[in-house]
Amino acid sequence: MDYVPHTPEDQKKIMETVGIRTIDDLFTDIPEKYKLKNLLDLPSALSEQDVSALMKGIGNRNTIPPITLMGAGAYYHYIPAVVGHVISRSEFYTAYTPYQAEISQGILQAIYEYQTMIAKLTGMQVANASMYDGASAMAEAAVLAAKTLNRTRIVVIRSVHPEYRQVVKTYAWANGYEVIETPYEKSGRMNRDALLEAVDDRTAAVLLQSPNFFGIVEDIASIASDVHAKGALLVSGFTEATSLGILKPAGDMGADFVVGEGQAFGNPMNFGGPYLGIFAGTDKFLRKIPGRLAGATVDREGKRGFVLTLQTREQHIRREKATSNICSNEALCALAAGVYLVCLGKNLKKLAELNFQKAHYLKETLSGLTGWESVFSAPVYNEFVMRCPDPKTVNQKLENAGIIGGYELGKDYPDLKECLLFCATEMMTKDDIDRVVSIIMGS
Amino acid sequence: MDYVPHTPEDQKKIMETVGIRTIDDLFTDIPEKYKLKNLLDLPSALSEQDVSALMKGIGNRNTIPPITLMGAGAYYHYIPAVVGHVISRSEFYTAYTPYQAEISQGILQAIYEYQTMIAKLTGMQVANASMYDGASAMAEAAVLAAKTLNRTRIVVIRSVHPEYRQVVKTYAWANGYEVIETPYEKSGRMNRDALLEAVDDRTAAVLLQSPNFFGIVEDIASIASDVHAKGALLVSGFTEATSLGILKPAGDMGADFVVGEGQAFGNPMNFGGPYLGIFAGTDKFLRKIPGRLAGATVDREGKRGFVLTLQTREQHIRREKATSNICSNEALCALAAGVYLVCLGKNLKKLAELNFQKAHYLKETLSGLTGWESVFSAPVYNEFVMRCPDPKTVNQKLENAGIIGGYELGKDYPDLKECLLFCATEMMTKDDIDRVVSIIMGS
Amino acid sequence: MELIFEKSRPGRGATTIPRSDVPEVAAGSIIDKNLLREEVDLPEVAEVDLIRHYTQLSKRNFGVDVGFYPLGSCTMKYNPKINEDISRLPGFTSLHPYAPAEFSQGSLQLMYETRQYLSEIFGMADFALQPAAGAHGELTGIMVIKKFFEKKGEKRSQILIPDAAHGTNPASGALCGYQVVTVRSNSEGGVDIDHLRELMAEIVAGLMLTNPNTLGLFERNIEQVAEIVHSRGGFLYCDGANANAFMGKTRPGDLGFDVIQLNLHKTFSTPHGCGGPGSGPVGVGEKLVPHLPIPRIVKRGDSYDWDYDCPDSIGRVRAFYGNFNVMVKAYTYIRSLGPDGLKRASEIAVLNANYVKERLKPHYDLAYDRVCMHECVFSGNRQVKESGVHTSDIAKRLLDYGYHPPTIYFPMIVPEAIMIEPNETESKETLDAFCDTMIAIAHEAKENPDLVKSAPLTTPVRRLDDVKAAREPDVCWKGRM
Amino acid sequence: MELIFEKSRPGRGATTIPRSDVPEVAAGSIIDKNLLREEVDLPEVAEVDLIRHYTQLSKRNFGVDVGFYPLGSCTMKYNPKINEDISRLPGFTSLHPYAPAEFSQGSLQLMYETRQYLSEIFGMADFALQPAAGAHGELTGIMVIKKFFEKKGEKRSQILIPDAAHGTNPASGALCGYQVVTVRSNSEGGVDIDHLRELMAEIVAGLMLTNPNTLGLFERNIEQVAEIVHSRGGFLYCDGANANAFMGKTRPGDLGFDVIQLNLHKTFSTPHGCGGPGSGPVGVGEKLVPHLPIPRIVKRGDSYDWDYDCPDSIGRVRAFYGNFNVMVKAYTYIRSLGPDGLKRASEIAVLNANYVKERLKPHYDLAYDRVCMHECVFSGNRQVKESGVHTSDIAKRLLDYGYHPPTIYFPMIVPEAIMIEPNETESKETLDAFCDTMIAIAHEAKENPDLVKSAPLTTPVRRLDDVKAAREPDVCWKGRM
Ligand SMILES: Cc1ncc(COP(=O)(O)O)c(C=O)c1O
Ligand SMILES: Cc1ncc(COP(=O)(O)O)c(C=O)c1O
Repeated sequence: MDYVPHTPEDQKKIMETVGIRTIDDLFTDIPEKYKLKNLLDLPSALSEQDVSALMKGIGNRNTIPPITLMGAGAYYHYIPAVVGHVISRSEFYTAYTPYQAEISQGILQAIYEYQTMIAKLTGMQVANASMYDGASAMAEAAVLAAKTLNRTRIVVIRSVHPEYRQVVKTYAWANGYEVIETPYEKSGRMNRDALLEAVDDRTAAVLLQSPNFFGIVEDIASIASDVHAKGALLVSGFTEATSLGILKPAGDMGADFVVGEGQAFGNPMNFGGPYLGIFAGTDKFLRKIPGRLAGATVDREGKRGFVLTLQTREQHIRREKATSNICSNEALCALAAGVYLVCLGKNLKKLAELNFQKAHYLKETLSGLTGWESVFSAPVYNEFVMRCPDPKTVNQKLENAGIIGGYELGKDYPDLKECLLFCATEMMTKDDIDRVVSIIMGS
Repeated sequence: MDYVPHTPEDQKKIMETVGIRTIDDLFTDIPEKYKLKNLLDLPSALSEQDVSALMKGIGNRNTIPPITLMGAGAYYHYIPAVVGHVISRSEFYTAYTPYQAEISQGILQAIYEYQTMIAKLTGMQVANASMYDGASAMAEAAVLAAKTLNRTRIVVIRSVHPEYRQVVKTYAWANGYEVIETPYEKSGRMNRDALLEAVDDRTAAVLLQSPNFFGIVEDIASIASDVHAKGALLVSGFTEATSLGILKPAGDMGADFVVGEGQAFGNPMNFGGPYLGIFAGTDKFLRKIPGRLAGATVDREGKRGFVLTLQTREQHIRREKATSNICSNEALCALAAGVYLVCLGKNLKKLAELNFQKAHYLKETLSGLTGWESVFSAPVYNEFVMRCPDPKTVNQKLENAGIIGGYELGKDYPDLKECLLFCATEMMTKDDIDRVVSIIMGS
Repeated sequence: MELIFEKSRPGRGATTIPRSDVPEVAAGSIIDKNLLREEVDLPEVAEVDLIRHYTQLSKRNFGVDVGFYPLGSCTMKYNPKINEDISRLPGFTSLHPYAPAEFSQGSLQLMYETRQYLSEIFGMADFALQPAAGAHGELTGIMVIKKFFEKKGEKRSQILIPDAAHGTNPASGALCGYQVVTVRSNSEGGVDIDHLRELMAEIVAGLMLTNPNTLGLFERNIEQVAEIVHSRGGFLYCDGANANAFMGKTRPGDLGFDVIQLNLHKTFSTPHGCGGPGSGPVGVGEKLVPHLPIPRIVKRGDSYDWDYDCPDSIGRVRAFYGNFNVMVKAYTYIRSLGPDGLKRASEIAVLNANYVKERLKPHYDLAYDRVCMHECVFSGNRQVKESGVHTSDIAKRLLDYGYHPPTIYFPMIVPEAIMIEPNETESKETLDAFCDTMIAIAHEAKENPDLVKSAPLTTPVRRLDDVKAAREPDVCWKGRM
Repeated sequence: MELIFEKSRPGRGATTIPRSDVPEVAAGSIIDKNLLREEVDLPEVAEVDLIRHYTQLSKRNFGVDVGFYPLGSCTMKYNPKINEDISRLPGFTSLHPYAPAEFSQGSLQLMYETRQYLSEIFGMADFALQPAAGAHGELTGIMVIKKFFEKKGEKRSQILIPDAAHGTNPASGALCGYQVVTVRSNSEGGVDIDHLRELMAEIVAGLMLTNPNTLGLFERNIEQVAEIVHSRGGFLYCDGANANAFMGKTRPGDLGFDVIQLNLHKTFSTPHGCGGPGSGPVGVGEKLVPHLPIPRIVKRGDSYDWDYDCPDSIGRVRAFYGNFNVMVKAYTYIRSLGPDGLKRASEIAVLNANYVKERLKPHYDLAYDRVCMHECVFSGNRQVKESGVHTSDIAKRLLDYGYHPPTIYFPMIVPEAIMIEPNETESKETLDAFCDTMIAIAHEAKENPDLVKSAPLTTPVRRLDDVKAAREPDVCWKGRM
């Protein structure tokens, strides 16, 4: 099934107007020897019915678990029905970036509202229309800091998501910046002294997450002033967006940028993407912040309307001088996040509390198992680290029951062999937890 | 979760304006002793997340078979993706009957287009906006015939769907009409002589289906003139709407009405409903036909537009003199059918041919099994009747494999004990058929 | 806008049919050629043309999701999205109605429990879910009554219906072979008791009463009415289209109703899909249960099955079991709201109607000045007298302000009727904005009647010519593709 | 239209949170109070308000499903609905990225085969699917080149980019620490070979070439270009945003390109969602494969697994594996069209662009008068000279006729550029109607320039003030709810 509407007559007429006898007359600019003589070696075309059967078959090769104990950067949450209904409006999902504002007021206003809600949640004055994901958002914040301050050093705490640190390193390497990792302390929180020691006058930014990769809530305020004193910027991330429902906004604690993964706001896990990078900053950076910004203005009759604004920041105007190269972002995911936040409203706090409670009940229950112990003493949101006998077997047992177990920290943290990172959201019932326990105990 | 937006303040203000102190001041017309003192005895309210989990659980108590050999009035067809996308447009599915034409041009034009396509497929000049289902459509045609001709007898061939005949009898009984059933002959086709014998000057209508319940294609033309000669009307139904893709329209063979079930046109099986009754007739009955009719007209500026028309036929004007009491119909199902027909276009014929081929291959294969034989000699579309040893066991075996077997004709046709009615559509693959055979042969 | 036929081009298509994996047999080799058709005369368009066509059509349509829809008697409350999603689960959509009971326990449970919930909410002995819409339910309900008398060997030939009744009531009565006799309404919009007493004879099968009636008024003399009908051996039938007025407040069964039909697509918030599918369950009292349509669902232990053995049933009113997928939405709705939610829904529906009534009273003639239930009925008489502006003009003018108009010219006993049903799902701001608009239009009618008469001005088409449509009917396109 | 915040009312809500079935612990009892927030300052609206808000917003938005969208360089072809449905299957949406490989065989197979298909279509050794969009793919591709030289211990500090290139090219080069050097275009819109030869030194990592370029022209001297770049040990990078021009006709890998990034949301018909999600796979030749991002999918027998052991990889450019759900749509698309379908798509995309070019040539200045590929570029110069009507005015005027305008003022080397990409999914009638409209506007510009300058007249808002937006930035609502 190709989607070409032309009938043979249409094609004939068109070719006459164009003045060609064969289609290949249009491809004469291609050096003869590079013209493909044969069809590409691909499976042959399928009817819609056949492709639908094929794809369902592939989808069925995946196992969707009844219970997921895995968080670690992607979170299993209930998505209210309204979210799917809104983003399925084809005026939204079949549109391009809103370059033509007068026929794009829908998405422009929706993004303006999204930016506003993100700013409120993060305690910032500015939020953009989204980045690719949480990790690249953090990396871009680091690069932005280095470029604006003309500094070359990035300090990142090891309790930041391992993949986020990898992305930061890749971006830093490409720009010739140096990345220094500083340790967390026994409690699981950042090691304040080690961190501040690492921050010097070459340091552009300090990167952390709260909750961090271990689910632990950091005391951001405790370092903000010292970091600023060294002239560096504080980039505060988070693992789990719903934590913004109960945690004090990083913006209120001295962060210059708040970056993080917004998937938990109404986007399915999608095997890792598409997600959306949340990027917010203080007023100071309004004209530096990467990515799209929807802004309010008026039309010729003084009526309020919205446009993409401050585009002189961006690559299509600034070209090599732009701080970022981002063009397309994750608009539809941001729309979903916006709808989610409007739907939850003040209930986002209740939802966060529920996540907190489920996780703490799971933590307590697992701590009760012989040989199991909670590794860190610092308070957590909806994830936590457990040391247990033979984590691999634990996960294997759960896997055999069709359940996704915890994240094996050993591969990223040699000091955390025998440790699993667990997550519980509002989707986990008490029965699920009991079931998990009995599976773990069973031989 | 109730869906009431009022805040306590809203409610207070509203009650002030209305001039009441308690809500119950509004219910004083209800005799005191009949006012409910306690809450209704129902399960308590659920959050969206909880109700979603509950309903998924109930849905999972159903078993969706990989293979279905059952037709018998409801058909398993591929539904092109576009159908779901169109009927999910909320401007369509959250609207009421288009009483206000100027803001309902969307559905009115879509229905006008649907009516046109149904008329073309059935060979009629008029089709309505849909009836409840195929069975009630046939019953209403019979009643309409009786009322217009002032006759009291309905003749129906026993090869019409048993449930359709039951509905006809119920409607006839309520109106004091007599229903006479006439036999089919050995070939499975109508017994022409017996039929014509039953038709007398009290006979309002002759009801048949082609394909009939046994999947057999009837020769409608062969009785039309004789039926008309007796002053009766010929109501031609069909079991399987996709058969209209290859069969000669009943309208071209002398039928006065064509009625049938339109589910096969883009509507899922839905455990029996909602479906749509197709109702078409000759010009003569334009002002008698039951149900909604969308018609073309012009607006004040001469621009083409559409309205519900000829409403003087209907209950809300005619009241007890209306030929039918139908008000709401199955508009959204008719919209789906319309989209389906536009999507299939001339390919509807190819699709029908594919159904024909699958069914005939299944028929041949089954005929090859020892002890199995095809019961009727007359040509069929995509359903056919097989006599086999112990049909119940055959179905049980298939059921054990999660497959829905054939329709057990014994319960409706004492003469067809040991007989199963099978159906194959484009959804059945050769592999499915092989699998079915091996299951039947296996012990 | 062009018709899809006008967009058709020979050779285009929006789909391709799979290649056959079985031996090709030509239909002509098996079916007599003269029973086969040449080709199908359907449009040929590409998928993109199809999608743009229907997307454009949808933009010329108004639904509850687009704006306020106070269409009286139709209970156009908001349709929760979760109900849509649930009803689209393959587990509910993809099952064949003749699937063995073992395969359909989920569907059977849902239908069984829906019957139980409805019986509790309306105080009836049992419900049948087969009818596809309200009118279908009426027909079924009257048939049940007819069957009862037939079994008893009683001949009753008449059915009583108030003059305010919806057209489907007399039509349904007539379609059951009953002679329809009209009962007058009294000065306060209720049943004229004396007239009822006079008409209610032994040849009368019963009274079809809408309660609250089509004026949005609760029948104050319901006890007397029931007493009169029952004393002559008749049945009291309730058109339950207005059930949104009293859930959790009172129960028709307790009030003396013997039969009730519901409109799930109204009271239970299943979207109406431009005119359907609906669902019209019928509830009855003990002694009528044996006459309900077949089949019935029975529960044995934890599992459910079909029972076709109901000798006294009226039989069937349609194939299969009813509009199952609509029931899925209604069931989800009932489970979401629970007993307090349903009660609050009715309370606020009534409160909102009285609010609109109070706010508009000074500007339009109120048909009956008393507490109303879920809807209120005005008359456009004043506007007609003052400025020749008719109710239809007011309705069309509302279109320019982005509203779906109320129901108009019904009930027929109110001249120039304007029947407003705001529903419980609408906020105070929405109600206020609508009332302000109605008031503004009342002023426009005075100051600039021609403006109102020329409405709508902003819709894709201007006012359409109904007369031409009926005089020169064009219900099927005659052109060539 | 009101903001959602302006519709908010204290106490309203569109959802309820389930009751907890585990012991209630107050967060405050565990997390220090000063790390907790008071409450969240989010809007409070009912579900119906939410749905109407976004439904109304959607009505003020224009997508491919609404109409013709010839936005140059963006390949806004029709997005088949089956791809949407498939991508929404729970099997694809509901899996955690860290699910064990045993659980994710379907996803892994799909990604593995997508890599294979793309490698075949574009003639590359392998593809990486991690980048989230085209620009992200550019960045990744340049990083891969940088890593190659680093491993070889070569210092190369510059990257060459033609003046016609898209802004993301220089930005991506710069973000990889390269000094961006601009190559001139020649008189026929291709690379100025002499200038390239002059610039292409040993300190140059490579040339980022868009082919067909942003003028819609195929680089005739591609062999020379490749020869020059390669002879100095540089890499030839292909910005594949315009890949819709040559599928099945030629392959970048064969033409000498060492790296290519694709935009699945363009060439492979995944909808662009108002600006994303996209997907920007990167394909490379043999010797660059070791440097692609981690992890890689490996196939062992019939099963798939992750390989994290890639010592020479650049590492990661994002978390997890890329925009998987977008790949699902692209995969479905490739399987639907097959090799002949993809070829026909490119052929007709090119044919349609040349048709529009021929029809508009008499009325607008054609930037380069030669056979174009999938898009054609005009200049509004003539209109500016004749009547002071600018390209932006023409674009806004198109809005009144119901079209999405072409890309304008890009590429920058064409003054007043109008870049039209019709795509293969549009019918002749659609192309003709659009051309007729463009011609009509050309006449309007002559006869009634003020009309064109005052456009749009029919949109929900008139022309918006970009300057004010930038001068007095308001990107977050400051009001109180
Ligand atoms: C009072 C009343 N009764 C019955 C009906 C008929 O219901 P349905 O349209 O579902 O057949 C209606 C519908 O408008 C109604 O308002
Ligand atoms: C030629 C060209 N290259 C690169 C890009 C960037 O692609 P994306 O927006 O997916 O990052 C674009 C997008 O417009 C483009 O047109």
